[in-house]
Amino acid sequence: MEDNNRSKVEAILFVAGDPVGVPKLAKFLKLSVFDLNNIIEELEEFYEQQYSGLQVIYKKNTIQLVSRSEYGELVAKFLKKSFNEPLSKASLEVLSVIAYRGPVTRAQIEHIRGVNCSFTIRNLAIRGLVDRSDNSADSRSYLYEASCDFIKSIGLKSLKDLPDYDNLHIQEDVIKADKVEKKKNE
Amino acid sequence: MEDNNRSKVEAILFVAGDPVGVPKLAKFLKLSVFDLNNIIEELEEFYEQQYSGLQVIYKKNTIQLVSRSEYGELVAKFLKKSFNEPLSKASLEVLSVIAYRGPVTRAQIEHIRGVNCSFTIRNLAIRGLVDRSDNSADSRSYLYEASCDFIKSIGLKSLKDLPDYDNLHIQEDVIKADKVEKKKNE
Amino acid sequence: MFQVKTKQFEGPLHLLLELIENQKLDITRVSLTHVADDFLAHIEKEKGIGLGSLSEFLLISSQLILLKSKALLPIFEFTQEEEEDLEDLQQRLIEYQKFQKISEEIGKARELNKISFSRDEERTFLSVFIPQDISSKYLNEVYVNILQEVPAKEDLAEHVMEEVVSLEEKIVQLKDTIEKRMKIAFHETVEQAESKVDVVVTFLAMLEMIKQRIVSVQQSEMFGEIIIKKNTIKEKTHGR
Repeated sequence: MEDNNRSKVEAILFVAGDPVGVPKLAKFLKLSVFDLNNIIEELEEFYEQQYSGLQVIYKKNTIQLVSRSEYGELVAKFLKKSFNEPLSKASLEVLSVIAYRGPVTRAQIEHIRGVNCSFTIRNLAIRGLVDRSDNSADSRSYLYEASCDFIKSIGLKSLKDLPDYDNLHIQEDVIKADKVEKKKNE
Repeated sequence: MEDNNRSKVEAILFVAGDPVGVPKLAKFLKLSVFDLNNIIEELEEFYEQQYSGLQVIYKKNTIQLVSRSEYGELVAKFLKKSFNEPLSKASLEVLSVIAYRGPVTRAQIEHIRGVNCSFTIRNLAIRGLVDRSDNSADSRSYLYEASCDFIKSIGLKSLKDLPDYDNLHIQEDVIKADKVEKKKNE
Repeated sequence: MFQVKTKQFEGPLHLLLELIENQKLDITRVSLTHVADDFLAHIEKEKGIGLGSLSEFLLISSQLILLKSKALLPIFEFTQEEEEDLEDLQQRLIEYQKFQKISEEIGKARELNKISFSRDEERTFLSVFIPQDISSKYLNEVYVNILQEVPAKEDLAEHVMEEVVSLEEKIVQLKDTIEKRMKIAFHETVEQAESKVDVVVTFLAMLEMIKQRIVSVQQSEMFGEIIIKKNTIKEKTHGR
């Protein structure tokens, strides 16, 4: 029965193609989120043990079925898609701040780098490496976080697999940056 | 080594989506057709033994990865449910840009919104709200415009009946400093 | 003095960090004081500092000048706000250093091309999924809102370029004023200032003129008025 669920989940993720919300899928399959998470974990283990051509990636509350990252160059060649384009030093810095500290505002990013970043952020957003969302705390600014495409571009399972994530994720400076932002707006 | 080939084939069939010619794939993987056929057979057996959510189908000289046929109904139900959900804010924004500015390229839409829109555009196309056509000016990109079904669904005879259409449609270069007040800090 | 390369720095923190790292120092107040001169020298020489970030450079300069003042005048006490700002600067540098290092790793990870791909084939359905809640009026509102948020062709840099007077210009201006009046109070020189940055530029210009021994300054009490005097004979550069 559980095996059945594993393959049901696999079939749905396969057909959906895009990221699927875990709560939404749980509701659809009439399972608790807890049970569904166990099934997804089982699917992951299965892929790992069998050295499957597929893998699962997580972002927030969504999961997506993707091709195994080890075959990145092979698959890119088959699809005639380009490999990762090189990014400038500035872009990489902004991308890193967003990946580790996201969701962050532009002011928070600029507080760390000490320089205006609006164009770099816009470029990253247009390239699809960064997602933008409304900031419920301040309607005049946006929140930025790393996208699924970013996770896929370096073959991770989730942002939590970034090197030294737990350490760098902690946001000591956020309160200070908010202060700075307020000063600017005064 | 053979296992490796099995998962390579799986990864490629996964991303390809469409049926893939066996001779073409053999050539790409630098394998004989005979060997490739053995690998595909292995993949099929593997799916059967593991009761996978996926299966391989042959048609003439092509193979394709699809969801397990037992789950056909389940999967169709899931997709239908997903596409009947209300549009997200992002989708709505892209739809409005396409309605007013269409025919428009993806790059133009992204330039206006400042974020990557490929996922959103695809979603609108799948829902049948947006039509895609070849771009005679650039063979590598497509042009998007609102579909007839969508125009009818909002009670219009033609896009020209959209409020302030003439004004909003023409804007040669949308990025005109004088036309735009900056609302957000972006 | 550390010879500054003629490269473009991505903002003042980048320059500051590089100066500190070049001397293999940790990020402390002492090391910030240590590299302050190099930092200021770089700003004076470097005409290629992106004008867009000039104001950021100048604000950091003013903090470094503060640190130098403290080193020269031990009785000089920081206000609580200055104390917090300095603490903040140090914290930002530490953070920035971490992210510089990690961003190199991310860059290397990207070069490996270990890319996962999703299935994004185009699908078409026989039926159309029309959302219920859209009217043409609503569509119009959404589009007009988007247009308002499109960034103007500007760059902030262009505004800054118009507004900020360059250090050199300011020195010429200040020299002029002093020639005419021989003695001037600092606050008078900044009466026309339109922004904090302008004040900082004037202050930097004054420091530069002290160094070039064109002027000397006097301040009789802490936070008291700074009197700038034109030097008639060569004398010591620092005022008491």
